Amino acid sequence: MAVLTEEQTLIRDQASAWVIDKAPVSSFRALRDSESGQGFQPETFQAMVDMGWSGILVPEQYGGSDLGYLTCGLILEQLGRQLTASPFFASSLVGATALALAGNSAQQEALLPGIVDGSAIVVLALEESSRHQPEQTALQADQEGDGFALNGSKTFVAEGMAATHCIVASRTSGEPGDARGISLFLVPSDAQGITRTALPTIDSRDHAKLSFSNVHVDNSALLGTLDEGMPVLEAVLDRARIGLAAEMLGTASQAFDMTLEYLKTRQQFGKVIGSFQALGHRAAEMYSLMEQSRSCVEAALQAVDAGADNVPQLASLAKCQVGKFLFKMSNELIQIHGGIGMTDEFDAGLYLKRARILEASFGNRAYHRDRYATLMDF
Amino acid sequence: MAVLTEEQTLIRDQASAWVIDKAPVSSFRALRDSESGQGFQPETFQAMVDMGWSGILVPEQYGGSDLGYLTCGLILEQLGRQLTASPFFASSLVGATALALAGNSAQQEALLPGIVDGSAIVVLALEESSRHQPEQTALQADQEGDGFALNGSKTFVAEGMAATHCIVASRTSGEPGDARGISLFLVPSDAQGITRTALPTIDSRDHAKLSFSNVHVDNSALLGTLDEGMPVLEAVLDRARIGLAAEMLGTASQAFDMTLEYLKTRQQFGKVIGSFQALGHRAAEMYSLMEQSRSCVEAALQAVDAGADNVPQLASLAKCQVGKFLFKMSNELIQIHGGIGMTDEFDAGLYLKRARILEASFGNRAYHRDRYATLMDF
Amino acid sequence: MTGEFEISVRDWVAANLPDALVNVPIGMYGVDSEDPQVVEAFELWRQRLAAQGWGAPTWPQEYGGAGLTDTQAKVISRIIAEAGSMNPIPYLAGMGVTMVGPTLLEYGTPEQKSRHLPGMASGEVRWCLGLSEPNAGSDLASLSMSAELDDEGWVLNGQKTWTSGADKSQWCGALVRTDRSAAKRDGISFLLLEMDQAGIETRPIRLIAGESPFCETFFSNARARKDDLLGELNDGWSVVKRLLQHERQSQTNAPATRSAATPVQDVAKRYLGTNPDGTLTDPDLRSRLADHLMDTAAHELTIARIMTDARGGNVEVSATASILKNSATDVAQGRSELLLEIMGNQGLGWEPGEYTQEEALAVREWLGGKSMSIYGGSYEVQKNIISKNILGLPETTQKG
Amino acid sequence: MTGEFEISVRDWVAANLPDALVNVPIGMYGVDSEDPQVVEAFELWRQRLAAQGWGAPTWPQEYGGAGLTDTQAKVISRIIAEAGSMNPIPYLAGMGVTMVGPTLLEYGTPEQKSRHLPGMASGEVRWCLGLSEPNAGSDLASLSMSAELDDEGWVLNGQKTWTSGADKSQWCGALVRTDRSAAKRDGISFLLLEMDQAGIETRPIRLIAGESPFCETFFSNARARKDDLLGELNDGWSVVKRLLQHERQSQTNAPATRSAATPVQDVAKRYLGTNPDGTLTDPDLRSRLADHLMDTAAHELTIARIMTDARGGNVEVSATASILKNSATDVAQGRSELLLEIMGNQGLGWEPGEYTQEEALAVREWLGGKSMSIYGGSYEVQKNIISKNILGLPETTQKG
Repeated sequence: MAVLTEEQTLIRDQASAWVIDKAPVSSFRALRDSESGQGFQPETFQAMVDMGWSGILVPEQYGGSDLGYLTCGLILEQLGRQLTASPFFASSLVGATALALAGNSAQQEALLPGIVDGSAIVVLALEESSRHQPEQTALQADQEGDGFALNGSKTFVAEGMAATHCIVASRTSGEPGDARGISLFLVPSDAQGITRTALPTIDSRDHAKLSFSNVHVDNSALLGTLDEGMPVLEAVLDRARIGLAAEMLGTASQAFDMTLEYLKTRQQFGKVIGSFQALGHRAAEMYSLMEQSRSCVEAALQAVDAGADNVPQLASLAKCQVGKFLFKMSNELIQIHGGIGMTDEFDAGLYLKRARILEASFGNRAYHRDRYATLMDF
Repeated sequence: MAVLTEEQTLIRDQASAWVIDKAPVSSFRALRDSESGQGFQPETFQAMVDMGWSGILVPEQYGGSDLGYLTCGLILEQLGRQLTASPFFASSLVGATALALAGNSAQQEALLPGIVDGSAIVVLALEESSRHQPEQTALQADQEGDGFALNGSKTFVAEGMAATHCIVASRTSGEPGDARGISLFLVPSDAQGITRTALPTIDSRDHAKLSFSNVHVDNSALLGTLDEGMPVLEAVLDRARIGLAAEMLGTASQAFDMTLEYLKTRQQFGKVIGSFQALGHRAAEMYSLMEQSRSCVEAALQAVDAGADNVPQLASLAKCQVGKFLFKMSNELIQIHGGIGMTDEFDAGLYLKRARILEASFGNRAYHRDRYATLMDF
Repeated sequence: MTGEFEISVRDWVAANLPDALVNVPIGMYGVDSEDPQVVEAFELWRQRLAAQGWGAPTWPQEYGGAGLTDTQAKVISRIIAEAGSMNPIPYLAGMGVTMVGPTLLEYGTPEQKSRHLPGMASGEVRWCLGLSEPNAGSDLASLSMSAELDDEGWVLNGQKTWTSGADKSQWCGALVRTDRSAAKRDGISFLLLEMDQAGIETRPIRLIAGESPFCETFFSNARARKDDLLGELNDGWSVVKRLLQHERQSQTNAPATRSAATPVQDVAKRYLGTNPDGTLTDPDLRSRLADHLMDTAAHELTIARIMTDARGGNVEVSATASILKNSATDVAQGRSELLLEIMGNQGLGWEPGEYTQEEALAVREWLGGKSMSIYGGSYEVQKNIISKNILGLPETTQKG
Repeated sequence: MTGEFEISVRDWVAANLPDALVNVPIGMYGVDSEDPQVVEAFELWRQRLAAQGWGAPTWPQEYGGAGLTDTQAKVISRIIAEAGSMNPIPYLAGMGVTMVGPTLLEYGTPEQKSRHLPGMASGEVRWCLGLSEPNAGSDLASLSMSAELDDEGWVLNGQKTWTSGADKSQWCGALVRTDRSAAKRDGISFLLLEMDQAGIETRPIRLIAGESPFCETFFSNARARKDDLLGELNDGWSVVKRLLQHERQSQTNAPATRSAATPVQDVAKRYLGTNPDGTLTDPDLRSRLADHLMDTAAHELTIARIMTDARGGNVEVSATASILKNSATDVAQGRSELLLEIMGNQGLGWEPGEYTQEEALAVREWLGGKSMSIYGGSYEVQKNIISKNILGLPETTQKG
């Protein structure tokens, strides 16, 4: 654990206690089994709002506490541990970050207080294909009268069904593949011409497909500069990736703890299975990966807070290294638990399924390996 | 082991007994320590010639036995086990294959009997840079009078110092990188204008750098068709790669046997170290790799003998899979032997050093992974 | 050369296999169709096979079989397959024809055989097996479910798990503890009992990949007849060892059920696209895919080599079974993980609809395939076997 | 704030460090130069340091030290380094200043201290250590070299191995068995003895990477003075435990000796070349290189985090030492293998000449680096430690 301020320590401990007490994995399981169609329990998110978490990245003038990304990451890690479902990541981090980095004061004024009090859920609508490739953005935004007409579709939009507003990456010039020519628009989810469809993903969370058919937005909906959306989008994405890495660290660490506990208690042939050297060595490898993952995540969170210029490298590093840990750990979780790990009644499957969703979000390991190499100039 | 004919079984058993008795690793060590500058002991190769091995790939009309590649591979595997140094691979396999596939009857008549009786050592001079990339051949052969003038250099030529003749891949048209425009020339090693320099490689075998300065050859030195050398060169290389894979299988299998023996006899804290489960599991992994490597090597050797059309795929497969086994096994050999494995007195280092030479010869794993993907059309 | 037997089988099948059943998939619980005509044809086919003794063709005729040899039984299977169908009775009988029946033939009394075998051979009585318990999985001998004898027979109490088909079976073969004072393996007996009684409750086990045939089964003063003890009292360990040999045998004989899958590189090209030179757009994935395909080829060539060698009498096939089990797992699980990566966010759907059938299937296979390294001797157990039995490394005081 | 002490050190160094020695590399056996002027300057520098007591600055003045604190000693090292040189005496004394000396200070008699310490502190007497034996490496307590007392002193027989610098040392600290009837650790004593005597033969050990400082050392009726027993008779195990603590301490304090290496990606670009978009021509290698660099970054960030946390009092640094030892090994060995692959057939040369200095060095480092996972607690031992001491998994009956 990084050296934390007193306030950060307090928030982390509070978050840890709260998720275990109020939003444990059993509560996520209940939500899933209820087949309510909801991606999270509104009262769970409301409690988070009440604790002030939704405002952690929002400037004080808009009602937030502006505590920064390390604090935000401490909470995400705890949420990841219990698979706590909420729009905290999608809106309180990604939405708030996009508005903070790209929004003008009118836009911030209009939406940041809502993000803080939970009345606005602002999410990013980016992906259009099965892979993460921002520069391939094709959803067309054509100038029309005093605004733009949006046509195209988005998929894999986290909290897309619950969202009140979407930040839509759109093409205003150039061709898919060009970095230039991408613009961001802030669109109410209930705008005419938007059709939302829930995606039944394996993690039973809220993911949506959105189709845009002549969706009209005013010029005032433009977030940032016309055609120059890519740099700020990348900055938003890097913060999102780092936040995801923090959540993934929590998910994988919990899987590690569950496995370690099982190794210490499960008996076979009259012995605790953790006394089998081959399993002990695998646990040691996972532990090392966990420690190294934590180092990457914390360095990345701190770099964002410090305004360091290596945030992109650290974002890819964190996503990739924690991704490696989570991939291996989620498989070990099942393997070491054996038959019980295969049952739906036990939680291992929930962690495994969530793990692959997190891996695919905002660039998988191959994506970030490539990006890291490019950033390191080779 | 593949189902062998009686003759093949006989030759394999003879080879196995002979290398252990007459050409064991201790004999290679003695050669190395003698610092004679020789890459092999002439009497060792002469014994192989006397057993008829040098003619295994040579048609009977030229004094060979034409027993085929599987038989040749059985011998190479045994040579690999004891790191037996000789031009068997470079000349009896590669040289003979090139002459058989590309030579006209005059060329075959002139050199194949010599390959069989050991008086001719015919090797391939291919590489020009630090990497295996045949189509990058740049050594220039310009038409001049009734022949060609060769200018350029070759490196990492196996048995290059001992060779009586070299098959020189040369560029007769096009640019480095073009598959077309490569021609093969048969050149006596003592031709005027050739300078040979021994390379002090880590495996203490014969590798040479050759430089060509206005080396004149007659038209009759052209092996195969002008400018169209690449297809036949690839065919020769595939047979060479498969032969190398057989040798590598032997080297890695011997490393496995040495390690297994050590696991069964070395005691620590009053126990045989092979009883430590983590080491037992690693031995099991190595054994599985060994079995799978053997399958690939044998399938590839048999495919050559059968004239199958998937020889290129199987060549890359065998080189790559055995390469993986040899890489891991040579490192495990050192690691499991601990301190003793680090000493020059013990043989582990000889196997490790030879392993990396074999890996780099005729395309490393990355090369063949790429090639396999290309051959599989993706 | 086609023998007389083969010709007679072919004639019989031609005459008796209903047309409505040709090329209709048949599953564990019967024909996969709601069409009354097909359902009727299926029942007719079952009756005809049973009457012929071909539900369990190698069993004696007096117990519902046909007294044929293994080779003849294989001819029947092959010819029915060529005609576009299969013998559904081993499926319908659950663990009856494949496992309980053969064991009964060896250990049963004449009375037990007459009473139980015909129902299996006709496919009318489905059997399950109660072996594993929550705390006795790999280590079966530590089971604790009890059976005690009273005036009316056996009284059973305890819990079984991973009981495949327990909720759909009429009978069960159960391993129970009948002497708590004896050493672990010495106080165990094997009982046969009816499932349809008040003292038994079954609860299907849902797996991470969704529904499964497995159940948890609870016994609360459940009953078995006194004479339904199979084998000697407290000698159930011998019975179950033999039974498990029949299980391995039936696994070896089982036809491969998964249809030849689409080459993963074709899926990759479809999802990712290719560069002008034909290579995949993602070079990182391309390398790993090549690696995977080479591992797959090495695995398949090893199977081929072992089969060739076995015919040549060179090796004992069983010595390599552990290697192949693990490499089969590596290949299958590796393929699934690659498929998911290739499909990206489309490879994360729980149901078709917004996802294609291919995508949803890839996800289910990925999840289901995690069991390959767990069931039938875990990945770790196979490595122990290689290390001890094949390599001859000394037994440790540890197992795992 | 620069203290008075620091100023005085700076003045002394400015006045006493010979110009001819500035920025000249100094190795284990002295200055790496044949230039008589440099050699003379080196000897002068040694004498001046010794006279000042700075060869072993924390030792008492009466034994050749300067009676300074650890902090002051570090100031001296730093200032000499800033001036472009170093204190060569700990190198010249072999295991004297770093290991034997500190142990002598604790366990030695006043007579032993007076006799042995000044020679170490002046760098005039080189010491080696005879600990490991061919059958007592990781398991040191099973050593068998014997020492028996006769009228003239100790008579030593047996063999030591991995004795670093034995062939160049004047004195040796040796662990010997003095009571065969006692339990393993209880019959061991620690003796000091002269190396230049008839009964001792040293044979340098050649390693796979070439020459090494290690020797095999044979003792055949070798002798030690009766009063050169360090510590109590048969209590050598306590002495050596303390000695090994000093070893770990000195390893922690040792300055990093390897100069900052060329980034491996720069080497790759040089050897392989790049595409027009700046990416390496070999995409397969590029992916693995990125992986390696990320593992390296994760390792380095972990060191940084642990140091920060240690300052904040959050963790015990020692708990993470095993993790870092193994990840350091992974990073270094991984880098070496990549370098070899990058250099291709140029990365396989034993000597410069036809190969560049850089290439030959890469090969030697690759070979030498294999020891990282063997010495100082093998890779496997570190995993055992993590599993037992950090994760609290139960001790097994096995060690490895």
